[in-house]
Parts: sequence; C-alpha cells; structure tokens
Amino acid sequence: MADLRYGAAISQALTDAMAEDPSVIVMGEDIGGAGGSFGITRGLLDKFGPERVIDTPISEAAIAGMAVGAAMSGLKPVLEIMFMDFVTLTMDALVNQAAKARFMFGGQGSVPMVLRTPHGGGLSAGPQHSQCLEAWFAHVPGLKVVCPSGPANAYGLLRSAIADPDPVVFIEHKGLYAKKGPVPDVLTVIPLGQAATLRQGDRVTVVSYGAAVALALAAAGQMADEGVSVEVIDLQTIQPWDETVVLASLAKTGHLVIVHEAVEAFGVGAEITARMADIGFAHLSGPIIRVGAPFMPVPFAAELEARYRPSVERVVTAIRKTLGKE
Amino acid sequence: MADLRYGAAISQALTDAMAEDPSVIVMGEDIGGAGGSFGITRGLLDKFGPERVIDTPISEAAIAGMAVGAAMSGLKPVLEIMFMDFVTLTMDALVNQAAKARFMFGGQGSVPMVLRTPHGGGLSAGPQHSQCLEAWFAHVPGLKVVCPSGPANAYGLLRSAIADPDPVVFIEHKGLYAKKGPVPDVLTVIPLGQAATLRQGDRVTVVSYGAAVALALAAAGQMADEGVSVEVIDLQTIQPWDETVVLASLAKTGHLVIVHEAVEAFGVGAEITARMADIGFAHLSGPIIRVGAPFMPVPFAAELEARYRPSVERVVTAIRKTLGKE
Amino acid sequence: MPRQGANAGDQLAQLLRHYEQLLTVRRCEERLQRLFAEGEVPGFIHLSIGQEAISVGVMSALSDSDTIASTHRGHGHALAKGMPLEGFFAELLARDSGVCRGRGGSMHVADMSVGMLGANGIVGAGLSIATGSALAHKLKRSGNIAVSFFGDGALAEGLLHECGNVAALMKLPILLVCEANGWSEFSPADRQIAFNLADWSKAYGIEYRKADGNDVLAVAEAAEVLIHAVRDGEGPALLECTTSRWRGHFEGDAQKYRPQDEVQGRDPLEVAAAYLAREGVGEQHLSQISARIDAEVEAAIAAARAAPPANYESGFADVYTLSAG
Amino acid sequence: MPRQGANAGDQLAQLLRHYEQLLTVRRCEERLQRLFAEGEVPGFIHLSIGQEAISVGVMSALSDSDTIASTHRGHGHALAKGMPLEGFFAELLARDSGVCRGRGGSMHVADMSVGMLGANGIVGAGLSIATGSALAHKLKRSGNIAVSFFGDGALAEGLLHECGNVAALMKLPILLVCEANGWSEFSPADRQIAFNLADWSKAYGIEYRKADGNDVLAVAEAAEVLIHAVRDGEGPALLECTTSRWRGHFEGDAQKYRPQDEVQGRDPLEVAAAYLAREGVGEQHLSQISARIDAEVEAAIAAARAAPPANYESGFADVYTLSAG
Ligand SMILES: Cc1ncc(C[n+]2csc(CCOP(=O)(O)OP(=O)(O)O)c2C)c(N)n1
Ligand SMILES: Cc1ncc(C[n+]2csc(CCOP(=O)(O)OP(=O)(O)O)c2C)c(N)n1
Ligand SMILES: [Mg+2]
Ligand SMILES: [Mg+2]
Repeated sequence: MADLRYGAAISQALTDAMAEDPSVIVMGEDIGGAGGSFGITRGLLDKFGPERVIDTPISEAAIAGMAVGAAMSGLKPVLEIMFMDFVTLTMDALVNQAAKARFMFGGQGSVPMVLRTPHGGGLSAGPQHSQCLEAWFAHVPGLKVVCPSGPANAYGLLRSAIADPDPVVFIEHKGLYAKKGPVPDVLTVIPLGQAATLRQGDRVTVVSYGAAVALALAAAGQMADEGVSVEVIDLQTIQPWDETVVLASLAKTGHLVIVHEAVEAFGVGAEITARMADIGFAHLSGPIIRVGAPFMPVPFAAELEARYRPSVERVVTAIRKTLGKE
Repeated sequence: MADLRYGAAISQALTDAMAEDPSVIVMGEDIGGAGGSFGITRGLLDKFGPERVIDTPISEAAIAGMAVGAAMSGLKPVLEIMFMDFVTLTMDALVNQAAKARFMFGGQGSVPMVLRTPHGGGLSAGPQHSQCLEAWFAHVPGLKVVCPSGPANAYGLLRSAIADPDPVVFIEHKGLYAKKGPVPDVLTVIPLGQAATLRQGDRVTVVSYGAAVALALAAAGQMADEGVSVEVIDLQTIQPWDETVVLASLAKTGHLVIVHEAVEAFGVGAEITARMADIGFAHLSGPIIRVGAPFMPVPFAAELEARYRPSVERVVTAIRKTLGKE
Repeated sequence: MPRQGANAGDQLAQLLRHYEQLLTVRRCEERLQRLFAEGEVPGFIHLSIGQEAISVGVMSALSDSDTIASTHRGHGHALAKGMPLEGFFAELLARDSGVCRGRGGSMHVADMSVGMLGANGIVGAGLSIATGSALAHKLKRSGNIAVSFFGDGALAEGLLHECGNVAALMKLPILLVCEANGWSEFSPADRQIAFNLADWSKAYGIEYRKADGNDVLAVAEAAEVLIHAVRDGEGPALLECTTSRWRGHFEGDAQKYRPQDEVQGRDPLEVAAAYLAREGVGEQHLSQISARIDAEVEAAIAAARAAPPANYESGFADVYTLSAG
Repeated sequence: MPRQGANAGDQLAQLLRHYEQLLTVRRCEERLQRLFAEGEVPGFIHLSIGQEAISVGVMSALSDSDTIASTHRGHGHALAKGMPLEGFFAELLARDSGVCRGRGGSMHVADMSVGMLGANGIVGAGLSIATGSALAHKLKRSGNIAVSFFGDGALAEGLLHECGNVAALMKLPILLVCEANGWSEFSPADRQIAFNLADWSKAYGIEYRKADGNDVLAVAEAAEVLIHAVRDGEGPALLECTTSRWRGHFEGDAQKYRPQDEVQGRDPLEVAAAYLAREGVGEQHLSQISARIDAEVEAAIAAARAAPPANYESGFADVYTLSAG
C-alpha cells in the first residue's frame, strides 16, 4: 500500500491509458500547456505531444460534439469540462448524440468517449461553479455515470471508463483532488457497475458516492461508538448502479440512508430509494432517509456553504431517524 | 361546460395573457407566420403584431438567454422550444442563469419567463424528438415545472405560469394537442403547486401527470370493475409538487403507484417515491411501484414505441403488484 | 462543365454514374412519398427532392473511408454515400433488417461501413460530429476528410461558429457544405440569417466556393477543388450550394406559408440529362437506366416488406454495453 | 483626445470624473487583492486591474437605465455602472448587506437598480442576456440600450454568433464590448481565435470600432459614437478594446504559463493623469482625489466588516416565490 492524492491517481490513469492505447486523446480548455485548472493533466503534453493533448478554445458545445465524432471515427477522446456547471453547454452532444448513437443506429456507432468533470462545493465558488448534476445523466439511457470517492477507485474506475466502448460521464470532486489516500502498490482496474462495501454492519445501510462517502464512514464510526453497526456502501458507478449489493445489504439491516452532496430533491438518492421501496420493500424496517443538499442554489458565503453541504451530523441524524431514535 | 382541444386551450391562455398584459411576448422558431409546428401560436401574430410575436432563427441557446435578459428588463417572455429534446441547447440559460438569478442576486432579479415545450412520444418521431426530460428541471432549485393533463388545466396552469414572477418550464404533450376535453364555461386560473384528485378511492393511490393521467384513470376504471377502489391524483405541477395531497391519499390507501411517460430510472416518480418512503413510511402497506419508460432511448418503429410507452395494462399490473395480487 | 484532366470516356462514365445516383435518390424519395401517404412509413420524413445534385456531386469526390455527418434531410446523403437501398427502405419501413434495425427511422439513417455517420434530428449537430471526425482523420494521418452537410436555416446555430473557429485553428480536414434551399422550415432563410457565407468564411480564413446546387457537375467540380486542398492539409473549406426544396418541409406539410409563385430551381435530373444528351446519350439509354433503377427500388421495397419487423428486446443490448470493465 | 462639442469646463469635469472612477476601481481591486491574500475574501476573484479604462470609458456614455451584462471579471463594470462601494465590499466579504446578500460573491455582483444585470460565471452567457435586455428596451421604446462585455477568450463561444446574428437581424440596441487582454485564462487568446473582429463584424453587418482600451478617452469617444448610432436604432455595434491583464487569471494564479517579458499596456491611470496634467491638474489635486477615494474605500470595507454575515435561512425565500398563482 502506498499513499497517493486523488488528483494524482486520475493523472496516472490518464497517463497509463494514453501510454497503452494510442487512440486515447485528451482535450479541453487549458489542459495542455497549463495542465488543467486543477492540474490533473499536467505533464501529459510533454509526454504525448500536442496532437494527443489538445488545448481547445472556450467552445464547450463544439468540443463535446467533436468528442462524439472523433469517437465514431476511431479515437477514444477524454474530454475535460472544467467545472460540472458547464455541462449545461454540452447536453446536446452528450444526450442526443453520444448516448443514443449505439441504440439509434441499430448497434453500429459505438461512442467510446469519456467526459471528465469536477462537481461539488467547498471552495466558495458560488452557484455556477459548485453544482452536482449527475442525476441528469443517470436519467439518460445510453450514458454511464461514474463518481469515485478516493484515489484507488479514481484510478481504477477511470481506466475502465476509458476502456469502455460507450460514453461515460466521469465525475470528480474538486474538494478531493488534494486529498491523499491508500492505493495498492500495483494500481488496479475496477469494473464499472460495481459497488464497494467499505464497512460491514448489520443495523443500517448507508449508501453514498464521491466525496460524501467520507461523511458516511465518519458517521458509521460515530455510531459504532454508540453501539450501532452501520454498513457503508460506496456506489462507485451511479449508472448502472449496483442494485444487488444494496439490496443484499438492506436485506440484512432493514434500514437505509443515502448520502450525497447533490440537491436531495430529484437527485440520485431518489432512485436508490425508489428501487428499494419497490424490490426491497419487504426488508424495510424504517423509513428511507436521504441526506443531500437542500432545495437551494449553492451559496457563495463560506458559512452558508458549510451549512448547505451534507455533514457527518446530518448523516448521524438520518441514521437515528430511520432507527426511530430521534 | 364546453369542450375544447388541449392545443386550443393553450392558445387561449396565450391570447388572454397577451391581451391582459402588454409585457407578455411570445418567441420561438416558426411560431409567428407559421403559427408554430403544432399550431399553438396560430393567430397570435395577426392579433399582437411582430413586436410581440417573434419568429427567431434556429438559435436555441441565444433565444433562451434572451428570454432571461428580456425578463430581467421588464418583459414576460414565453419561449417555445419546438421539441423538448432541444432543451439540451438551452440548459445554460435555464439552469445557470434563469433558475439562479433571484437567489444569487440576493432577491433582486426576478426572471418571469416561461419556456413552453412539448414532450412525449406516439408519433414515431424517434429518439431525438420524443423525450420527456422534466426530471432534469425539477432537480434545479429555482425552476418551477408544470405539466398539464388536459385542456382545463392546460389553460389554468399556463395562465399561472405566465403570471408567475419566476422561470417556469411548461411541458405539453404532443399527443394531447388534438384531444378534446371538458372545460368550464369561464376558463379559470389554476395555482401552481397544487395537485388535483381526479378520482376518489381508498385502496391504492395512483399519482401521475401529463398524458399519463389518462392511463391512470383508465386503469382505475378497470380496477373498479374488479372491486378495487383507486384514487387518482394529477400532480399538475411537478416542481413544487403537492406533497400534502399525495401524503394524505397514501395515509388513506397505504398503496402507491406512480405513472409517467418519462424513463423510470431517475425520473420524477423516483422523487415522489422517495419522499413517501420517508415521510409516508408509516402508511405504506405495500411496495411503491413506478410505471415509466424502460431504460432505452425512444424507438422509432411504431410497434416498438407502443411497447415502450406506459400502458393501461402496465398500470393495472402495478396496482395489483402493490396489493400483492400478482 | 465536364471536368478537366479526365478523358472523354471517363467523363461520360462519370456523368452516367451521376445521373444514375441522382435518379436513384429521386426515385427512392418519390416512392417514400407514396409509402408515407399510404401510411406504410411512420414518423417525420423530410425529402430532398430537388436537392439531389448536392449529395451526388459532393459524394463523387469522396471515398468510402471519408466520413459525412448529415441532417434531418439526409436520404440523399445516405444513398449517395453508398447506403444499400434495402437497408435504407427497411429502416424507413421499421424492419429489423433496416440500417438502424428500425430504431432510428428517416431522421437517423446511418451506415458506418460507408462513412455515413448519421442523419440527425438536431439542426446543426452534425457540424461538431464532422469536426470531431476530421480531427480523428488528421491524427490518424489517414488522408481522409470529413464533410458536414447543413441547411441555410442551420447557419443560425452557434455550432457553426464554434466549429468553424476550431476547424480553422486546427486546420482540420473538413468540408462544410451548406444546402441553401431558401427555407428554414416554414420561414424564408434570409429572414433568419444576417450574414452571407462568402464574407463569413473570409472572416474565419475558410476557403469558400459557391456552386449551382442543381447542377451536379458544378457541385462536383467545386467540391473536388475544395476537397483537394482540404485533403492536402490546408484546413477547412466551405461550399455553398443554392438549390430548391420542392416538397414541404416534411411530408404532410400543407405549405400555406409558401408563395404560389416561388421560383423553383432547375431540375437536377434535367440538367444532368442535358449534359448526357450533349455527349450523345439519348432518351432510350436514359429510359433503360430508369427502368433498372425502378426495378432496384421496387426490389428493395419488396425485400424490406418481407423482412421481420423491428425487434423490441434486442434494443436493450444496444443501450450500452455491460462489459467486464 | 478631448471630446468634441463639449466646452473646456465640461471636458475637464468629465476627465476628472473618469480619473476618479478609474482610481476607485483600481483601489477597490487592490484592496481586494490584499483582503483575498489575507483570507478575508473567499472564493475565486478575477481582478480587472489594468483594464479599468474600458469599464469607465464605456459607462460614461450610459445612463442608469441602460443595462449591462458582465463577466467573471466584473468588478470594474459593476463599480463604473454605479454599484455602491459598501454593497460591493459587503458582497465580497459575504455579508448580508452585500448587493447579493453574500450569496453570489465576486462572480455574481449585480445591481438591478443601476442596470447592472450581473457579473457571470459562465463565459459568454452575458451576450444572450444583454441581447434579451436590448430586445426589451426596443419593444418598450425606452430609448435605452444594452451593453455586453466579454473577453477575447469568450469569442470562441457559439453565443457570439447566435446573438450577433439575432441582434443584427432584429436591429437590437446593443453594444458588444470585447475586452481584448490577450489572454483566455492560461492560454494566449490568439491561439484560440481564428478570426479578427473587424472582419467578423463586417460579415454580420455590425458596426465596428477598435480603441486603445488603456486610454479612457479613446474608449469613451469610440463608445459614444457607436452608442449614438445604436440608440438611434441602427442596430448592434461592436467595440474592441485592446488592454492588458496585469494580475493572474484569478488571485492566487502563479502564472507559470506567462512569459516574463510580456509587454504590458500603458497604465490607464497614468494615461488619464497625463490628460489631466495637460489641462493643468497637478499632482496635488490628484493626491487629494486619491486620499478621498482611499477613505471611501476604507469606509466601505469597515462598514462591510461591521455588517451581519450572510444569512442562511433567508435564502430559501429567494429560490422561487410561492405565490397564490
Ligand atoms: C436544434 C433544432 N432546432 C430546431 C429543429 C426543428 N427543425 C428541423 S429542420 C428545421 C429547419 C432547418 O432548416 P435548414 O437547416 O435550412 O434545412 P432544410 O430543412 O431547409 O433542409 C428546424 C427548425 C431541430 N430539428 N433541431
Ligand atoms: C462556459 C465557461 N467555460 C469555461 C469557463 C472557465 N473560464 C473562466 S474565465 C475563462 C477565460 C476567459 O477569457 P476571456 O473571455 O478572454 O476573459 P478574461 O479572463 O481574459 O477577462 C475561462 C476559460 C467558464 N467560466 N465558463
Ligand atoms: Mg434550408
Ligand atoms: Mg481575455
């Protein structure tokens, strides 16, 4: 086991994928010479040259559409969109083109592209630079959606995403980039669509992804001190998500809490809840509680943002609530 | 009571709103001279002239942003986007600008605009002209989302949407435009945020909106023949939706089914389920079953599309399932 | 306007190929028109009748491994690029043997095997797909180019600007082909577009030519000159082809908005026939061609009709791949 | 370059106003720089130091009821348009008394009461907002105009094309102001933009001028001429102002990408001071102005600091209105 930063793990995945497969290219705004706004693509230009590490103009709609066309013509583009908020400008390429091509062309037209983008708050970056919009993409048949929680799965999932024959939206958390975490000595690929059970428990299941996983783990630790055994599941892939693992855990615990940073209403947690309120109904011993952002744009002021984002306390409260221990 | 077509009710709402308030304008592609692709704006150009009925170029991103700017500067623009699939091109204006302005500017900057757009299938229009994307907007704090099921509420809700001080996404169903339905002799305004209980029942609650409401009603009729009393709720407004009415119904019936044409996964039904699996958990006597489209783009072939879209049979099956009568 | 550098026999053979392609597209669409009116073809169909010379002319300068991105009005592009008639009709008739297995229909006909990256229901979207395809061609040093077809209404979309700029900056091997039929759905295109493409292209440093889009040789010649430069790495070029849309925007369009006295362009078939006449190809030869094409079209329709209908279950496997990572 | 048609006294008064505004923007941003470095201002802040003459020059030709849509680098626009210093600092210091009640911060400062429709975190978005605002001005026959500020990097966004086309078609009263500081974040703008604005404007039939963006009088004069025509209903105009970004893209940017020997433009303050000197306004007068502005800035900061912090609960009422329909 070594320690690696989340950002470095992503860089490593890009480097390894590019070294292995000459059809992998990276493109985006200021990703070449400048190494990316968060430094993730630093060094790639020197290693792979300007043909494969492409600095683009500020033309999100075009570069997303170009990734689709390039993917149809034999490349594997990895596109960086600087902040997830800017995916608003790429929706047509992703949703109407990339997502539908394989199906709509009758199985021709695989579109092996990855759109990498950071979501989330914590930087006082305000309402247009902090959003978590993954639920949009998870609703679109044809797109895969991935969101790693730490360096090891950031590496492993990105490798899978790049190798995948279909379009993948790969969501990073800007607050995690500088965080270190343990990784295996030999970095390994992690298949898409599989959740990881990070902590075993038998009283309550907490499902999470991305940066919120740390909150779930901390809350589980705190509950353990109170004698409540909490199982923590990291979804890793949001679409398709690992229903089997979540259902099996719920069958054991009977209680479910879902935690994410995105707005709670109509968010990813709603789908997990809804599936479990259907196929897992017989196992439910208490209400399913979601912990997410309130129905409000992400505020700028640091104190406001801190209250806005989910916290360990709110996860603990949710766990107590589903157990009827309020 | 008179009979009116759904499309005509929407035209009437536009006409009445424009006649009453000179700051209301309509804009969109081919909505003036041609009267709109579905004929909804026919006649407005003659009545109100080219300054208030504006034919625009095929520039969805710009015209959505223009609606925001015009709304900030004293107009009440009603923008038509020809097919809901094309909202992919307007997301930035809606999500990063319109939705956030009031909050992000500290309560200044109300953005009284309406984006009208038709969703849904049934015309063999294929994967890029049939989508139901309302869940995206419902996830965005600051946007209201409305979806009428018939002529009377199409009129009443559109009047409210236009009068509303905030941005509203008003979703019509192209399959309903030509359908006639009863309307009161004097057309009335219907407040946003309120559901309508269209049929009383005490065994199962079926929640729906838009064109799917007809399926819910038909299924309820069919179940009544079998002696199962089904309550049918038309949400009317999806964001903010009427939690109170749904919860009260669930408290009575203990069983919930949700029906919409949109893709089931991560759709509107997920949120309703999730809320009820939390605040309504104590009332639940069976699993919550959703009826929506499968995880697949909308297919072109008529037979495929017919299988793809929700049906009365599927609603009936869902009702039986939550009652444990499979 | 016979091309230079080809000998007389080549020229004639080429002209005959053009004529056959023009007629094939025309006949296919005329048949679709009837099939649609009779209810056999569902959905929205946009016919390119009257505009065939653009597809045929441009495609004559392309190879199978060059790529094209098309529009909602894409039948001509698809057929001229080499999509087989049977797969084409089977698609529009919603059969499992359709090029898209009956899942896409008219607005999405595609055939990757001949570099046809799809008709497109989103106006302007093909611009960025073709630009991306050109990027791939360039990086792979394949010598191929990409072509984006779009209408004069599509000129209002921001992607024109974004892709024009990126393609010019990166000197991508792409040809932009504007099919200027004067209409943007139900509105005259000139009421929606404030600029002309000659000036626009100049501003971006994009090589520009204008051709009579009803004259297949004029289109072919202009396309060839531009494509030669594009292939040589000189960056993007734009070809504007003036033409007319003979039918409604889509089949079923009552066209109330359309002036009775609108001047239609010359018939591309007649223009081509006149060239052939000059080369001594007479009526009789043309009728033989016509009879053969009719037979091919009918055979394709018959085969499509006989094919199994589109299959629902198979679709799930093509939403996305569930790989082992 | 004193303006014509104004008498000497007016000219001097105007020059002094320009100078005061330039200095106010400069001092505010210098203080922000420190407040940021000391950790009192959170988030991302993009300073317009070196570019102030564009804001001040353009705004001198506008009234309170004219509207502007700004960018991520919007402090100068906001202050020159008339946003009160206290509300400005209170916003950046995340106070409840901030113009946006501490919810928007630097990238979203707005003051509808003076027609400042907001800084914007989305590059290019202001183009469409200003275009829509211009539409409202036109329909209301208010005689007002809208101004969109944007950088030379923003030129790559499709909205430039869409809005330029719509504004030209509809003859909207809008002035487009490009602040050409040579940089698009960490990349030279000329590596991202294949066209020049003179040719581009011409293609769209948009009146175009270029001005030295470091010379407030040059900007003011060019703006005034263009705005006069825009107000008269002659349709959109575009003003390109060359300038330099003195600081990093945002505060904290180490600027490793930036050549050491990059030539900076002249200091807008020195240029304005030279004009004043020619009119006989000496050092002493300028120091008095400077002292007054410093005092105003410090007072605004002190007031902001003393104000209550941004309030969480109040935000819920401003997500949207729950009206009775
Ligand atoms: C993004 C988008 N906006 C609007 C439409 C509806 N629409 C389809 S074709 C068309 C007109 C296109 O005109 P043009 O590009 O000139 O092509 P033509 O139909 O003349 O061949 C419009 C507005 C669409 N399909 N996609
Ligand atoms: C749509 C969008 N894309 C990218 C960014 C990130 N970004 C912020 S400023 C900027 C560069 C803008 O350059 P320019 O328009 O020249 O303005 P300047 O910073 O030079 O004032 C970029 C890429 C953004 N905020 N919005
Ligand atoms: Mg056209
Ligand atoms: Mg710049």
